Formats: sequence, structure tokens, C-alpha cells
Amino acid sequence: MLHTINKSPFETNSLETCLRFARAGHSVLLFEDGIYGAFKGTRFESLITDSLKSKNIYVLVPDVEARGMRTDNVIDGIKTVDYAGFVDLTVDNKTVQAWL
Amino acid sequence: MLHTINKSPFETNSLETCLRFARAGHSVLLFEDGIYGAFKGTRFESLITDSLKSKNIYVLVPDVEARGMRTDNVIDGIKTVDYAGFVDLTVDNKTVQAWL
Amino acid sequence: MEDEVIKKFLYVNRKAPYGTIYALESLEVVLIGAAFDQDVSLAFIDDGVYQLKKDQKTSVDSGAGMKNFSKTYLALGDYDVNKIYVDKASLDERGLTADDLMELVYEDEDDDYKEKSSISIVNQEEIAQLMEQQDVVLSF
Amino acid sequence: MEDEVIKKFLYVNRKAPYGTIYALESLEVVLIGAAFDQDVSLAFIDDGVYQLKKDQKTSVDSGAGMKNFSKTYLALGDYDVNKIYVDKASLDERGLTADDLMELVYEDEDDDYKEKSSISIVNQEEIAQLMEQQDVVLSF
Amino acid sequence: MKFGILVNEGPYQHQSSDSAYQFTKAALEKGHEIFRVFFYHDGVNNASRLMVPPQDDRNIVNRWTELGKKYNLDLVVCIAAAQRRGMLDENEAKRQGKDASNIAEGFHISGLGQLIEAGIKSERLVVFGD
Amino acid sequence: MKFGILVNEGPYQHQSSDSAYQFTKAALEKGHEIFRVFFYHDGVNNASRLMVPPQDDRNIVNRWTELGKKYNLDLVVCIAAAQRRGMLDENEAKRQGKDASNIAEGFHISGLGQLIEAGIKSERLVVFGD
Repeated sequence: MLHTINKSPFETNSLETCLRFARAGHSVLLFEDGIYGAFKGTRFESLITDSLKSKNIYVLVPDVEARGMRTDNVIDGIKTVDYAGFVDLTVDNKTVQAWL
Repeated sequence: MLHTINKSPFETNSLETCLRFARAGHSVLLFEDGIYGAFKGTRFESLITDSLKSKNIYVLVPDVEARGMRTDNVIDGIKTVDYAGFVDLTVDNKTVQAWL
Repeated sequence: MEDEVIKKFLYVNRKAPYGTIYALESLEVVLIGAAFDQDVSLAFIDDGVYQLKKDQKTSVDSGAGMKNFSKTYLALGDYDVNKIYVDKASLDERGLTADDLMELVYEDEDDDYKEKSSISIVNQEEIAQLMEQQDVVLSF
Repeated sequence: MEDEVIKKFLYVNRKAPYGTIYALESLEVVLIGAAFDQDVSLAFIDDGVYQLKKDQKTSVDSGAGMKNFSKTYLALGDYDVNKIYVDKASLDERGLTADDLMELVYEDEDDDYKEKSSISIVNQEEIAQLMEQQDVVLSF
Repeated sequence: MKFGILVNEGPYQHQSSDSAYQFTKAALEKGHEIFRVFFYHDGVNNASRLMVPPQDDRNIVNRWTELGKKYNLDLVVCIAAAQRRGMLDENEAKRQGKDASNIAEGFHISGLGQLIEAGIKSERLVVFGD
Repeated sequence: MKFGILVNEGPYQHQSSDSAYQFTKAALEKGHEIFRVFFYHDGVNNASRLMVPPQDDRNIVNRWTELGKKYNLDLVVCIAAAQRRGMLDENEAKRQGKDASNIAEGFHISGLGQLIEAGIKSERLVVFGD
């Protein structure tokens, strides 16, 4: 199952709620303002690091770059994808749930 | 100074940020989905109760009633207003700041 | 026959009513969708639980001046939409209990048309399982 | 003369760029407003601090496919918009420092046109005071 | 007292559009003056005369038009925000080579300077947004 | 693989509208099939042919129209959501007694059943919203 997050975790509770319901083995894609959850040194780093133990987390590179954030500052274990990779994720997972 | 909050504190950080910057003697109006911060028994009750020691907090009754919430369950110290009362608040305060 | 495909549809509602239109327009999808004989469930999480709050009072001509659409939830049972899951943790942090919600019921045709509650208040793990079983998840 | 009224305008920016248009359209107001000779300040709080992140890379034809409008912030100094306040706590919880922000500068005509930074990184109390001094607060 | 009103969200999707209307109406009924209502961002979509809401729902554009007529309101739609989103009056449609316009009676299109002016000339500016 | 796409937000205001486009384009370029793109809520505003974005910005409606033409896409605008918000095609405009329409070439207006059908007939339904 693929969960998508397009909101900043600093602004709304979407990421936190998503991670409360996502199960081990699930995948989570951070895109749009959701990418702000993907970086080292933020208030959400430990939440993400914990989640990486049981879940796959991805971040959309074009949205990272648009915002001037650095892919080399992404938390270790998060994988980077482009739009084609986003499409692949939706193919590889039977269901896609958007946490709006 | 009047601060207005139209977002649910459960969904976004607007109320928390507002209360971080609002100073003693200021007024805060909760309306639209912001009214959900006004009730007893919620996770935000103590934040509101603390804020009431130095600030005036108001809640817009039509928005409370639309949502089926009960004015008699509003936290003690919060004052209720209608749209006319909202207008009065903007008259009584030199500046109005919307925390969108 | 293609018409006979039955998929599991889950509607995930996480937004409060009235502040935005998502609750109302989501409900319009559910009602139309009911005609398609799919396996439909609704989940109410976070501020979505407020959609089911009873005693909503507003009309076009008074109060907030918005249409009161809450009675439509009461009709869901007649459309065979009777699997409504409410996240307990979301109720708890809002100081709400089952008593604060509208009574949504349906007649169970497999049990002599007894009237039963459509609402199940469930924990995180049950909702997580529910989500995992779906074919289509519509979020509003 | 009515034309000579000078009011204190504060633009409060709390939203990240690109996810929504508020950052871009707020900046358009600031630029137009600069022609009115008012006393203008900008505050960047919460995700608003991301608006000033340097190295934003996108174009209509590549990446996210959105126009890169970040260079417009660099022009603010030329429009005499040089009081830009950034909330330190917001930077801190995002793991950002002054070095992550664009260098916004202006030429100080009262000091031999020396180039100075427009950005002040300030604490909560300073922003609270700033807000209290305003005549008009525009939030986006 | 003299008010300026800024409306940042479109009709039906966000209550901001309703709240702005209810506030404006309440202020007028209390005898205050509305210097201008300025529609910005998706707020420009409140001005569409093509809206056909369900019979049992409020008609957001008509409500503004009627309030505008009753109190002679200055309802201004931001030109830059409107162009992006496909809100045009007849002149703009002609100028842009478009075959239709959709701005309702009582609204007019103008620049962002009108918002700044509302901030300067009004004693209070109240913002309704998301 | 066969995809359904749901677009819940309008042009320019929210990136959802852009993300939906970029995703759809990427899926098509990888050889996948798009069963339908369904525009709901403010998403219906993506279909306005009256948009005049700044020269240096993307043209959201044209981008959809061109992608639609190239891949013969079924771009469906929800009728109920569209009526509320003032999005009409010529037939609807006539039926509602309105003097103009604003839906662009390549889009067509239909009911919510088309969204459910997209859920049934597609192997994946991907939602872009706020």
C-alpha cells in the first residue's frame, strides 16, 4: 500500500496521522509541501527515522529542488524518486491512499 | 489587537502559533473551524485555559451551532459573540490579524 | 460480465464540515456511488469525526448562512451504506463520545430487517486493517 | 493632505512556496504596495521561512513545472522593502539557519549607500512587538 | 467606522467566502462603512455570474451583488489573480482575445493598488482566507 | 496499467493541480493508460478556457488540453461541482439560461458516476487534493 503526503508536517497533521495508520511494509511518498518532512535536523526527524524501521519512505526530487532543499540532506534511508518513480510506486502498490 | 483563527487546532498549527505571538491584553476570536478549540475536554483545553489568564478569547456562535457544538460546553472564560459582536471586536481593537 | 465487478471502496473523511466543502461533496460521491453496488465503507478520522456530530444547526437564511447537509448522513442506511468506521482516538482527543454522534442506522435484511447501528467506533489497528483491504481509497 | 498618510503595513507569511500560490501572490502585493510609500515590514513565520530558502530550482519546462519566482525576493531591496523579519524558532525547528536563506540586501541611503542585509532573525517577543505596532496586517 | 475587506478564497470550497459576506453584512447593518471589498487569490471566483448552485443552497455571487446594490459597495476583483484563473469582464475578454466573459454585475476588475489603497483609507482591514 | 486520476483543487492556487498533470504525463510517457481524469471540487476550475496566465508562467488549461489531444484523454468535469462554481459548457449554459460558457476544448461535463466508474474500471485511482 502506498500513502501519499502533500502537506508540510509543520503546518498540518497529515503526516502524523498517516504514520499512525500505515502498517509495516507500507510505502509513504512525500511530495509537494510534504517534502519538508524528509530532512535531517528538523523537529520531525526522529518520527521519520523511527518509521523507516518498518516502512519505505520516498521523496519526490522535483518538489525538493523547487523549494531549494538539498537531496544530500535527506534523512538516511529515504529514497528519492522523480515523477516516473512516483508512477512506478503506484504500480507496485495495489492501493494508493492520499492523506490530504 | 484582535487575532482571528479560522482553522481547527487539530488540523493546523494556526492557533498554537497565534498564541505564541499574541500578547497580554490581546483578544483572540475563534470562528469557522477555529471554534473547535473552544470546548471543554479536548486536547487543547489547557492551552486555552492558560491563555485566558492574560488574553480575551471569543468564539463565534453561528459557527458553533452550525457544527452541532454546544455553547454550554465552551471553556469557562471564553465569551460568545455573533457576527455583530465580531464587528464590534474589530472596532474595539486597532489592528486585526488573521492567522490563516 | 464487467458490470459484476465488485470492488472495495473506502471513503476517508478527515475534514470538519462547513469550514470547507469537502465533507458535503464527499457525501455526494458516496450517494451516487451507492447506485453502483460496490462494497462501500466510510472512515472518519481526525476532524472528519465532526462531520457526524449531532444537532448541526444552520440554514441558508440564518446562522452561518450555509445549507445544513447533516441530515443526508441519516439517509446512508437506506442506500445500503452501513459500514461506517469512526476512529476512537480522534473522538477521544476532541472530548467526544458515541453519544455526540448522529444515530446512523440501517435495516439488516439478513436478520429480519432489524434496525442496527451503522457506526462502529474502532481503534487504530482496525482502521489500518480496513485500509489495507481496499481496492479504491477516495480521500476528501 | 490625504496622500501623505503613512501607515505601517505588515505582511505576514506563514505558508511554504509552490505548494500553494499564497507566497507568490503575496509578493505581488508587496511589490505593488512599494509604490505607495508606506512603512512596510515583512514577517516570515512557520513554513513562511521556506519562502526565503536559497537555491530554489524549478521552471515551467522542467522539474515541478512551476515558475521559479524566488528571484523576486532579491529585488525587494530596490523597492525600499528592507525590513524583513524571520522568526528564529521557526528556523530552528526546521533545522535551518541564516546561511540557508537568500541574501536579501539594500543600499542604505542614510549611510553612504552601504549595502546592508534586509533580513533580521528575531525572537518571538520582537515579532510580537512588531505586530502590535502595525496599522494594517495582511496575512497570506 | 470605515472597513476594508479582503477575500482570499473562492465560493463554496472554503467558508472564508461566506464569513466575509456575513461580516460585511453585519458591519453595514450596524451602520459602518465598507470602503471596499477586494477579491484576491481564488477569491476572484466569487464574482462569476455563471454560478448555478443547487436551489436549496445560498447563491454566493447573487448575495454579493445584492448587498453591493443595496449599500453601493465597491466590489473589486484583482486583475492579475483573475486573469490566471479565467475571470474576465467584457473589456478584458476583448483585450485578451477571449470569446466570453464571466464577471457578474456589480463587480469590477482593477489592480492590486486598490487593495493597498483600501489598507490606507480604511480604519480597519479584515482578511478572510484559508 | 490503467489509471484513474482525481483532481480536487483549482489551477495555480494549489500545486495539486500541477502534480496531477505531471503524474498523468509521466504515466502516459511510461506507456500506461489513463482511463479518465476526473475534475472535482475546485478542480473543475482547471477546465476554464478563459485563463490568461502571465506569459512567463505555465498555462494550466492548455497543458491539459494538449495532453488530452495527444493521448486522447477522457477529461471529465463534475457537473454538480461545476455548476456551483460557474463552470459551464455551451449546452449547460443554454439549459441554465446563462449568456456565456467557459469550458475549454477537450473537457466534457458529466456526473459523479463517472468518478465511481473510474474507480471500478481503473487498476489504480490516484487522488490529488488539498
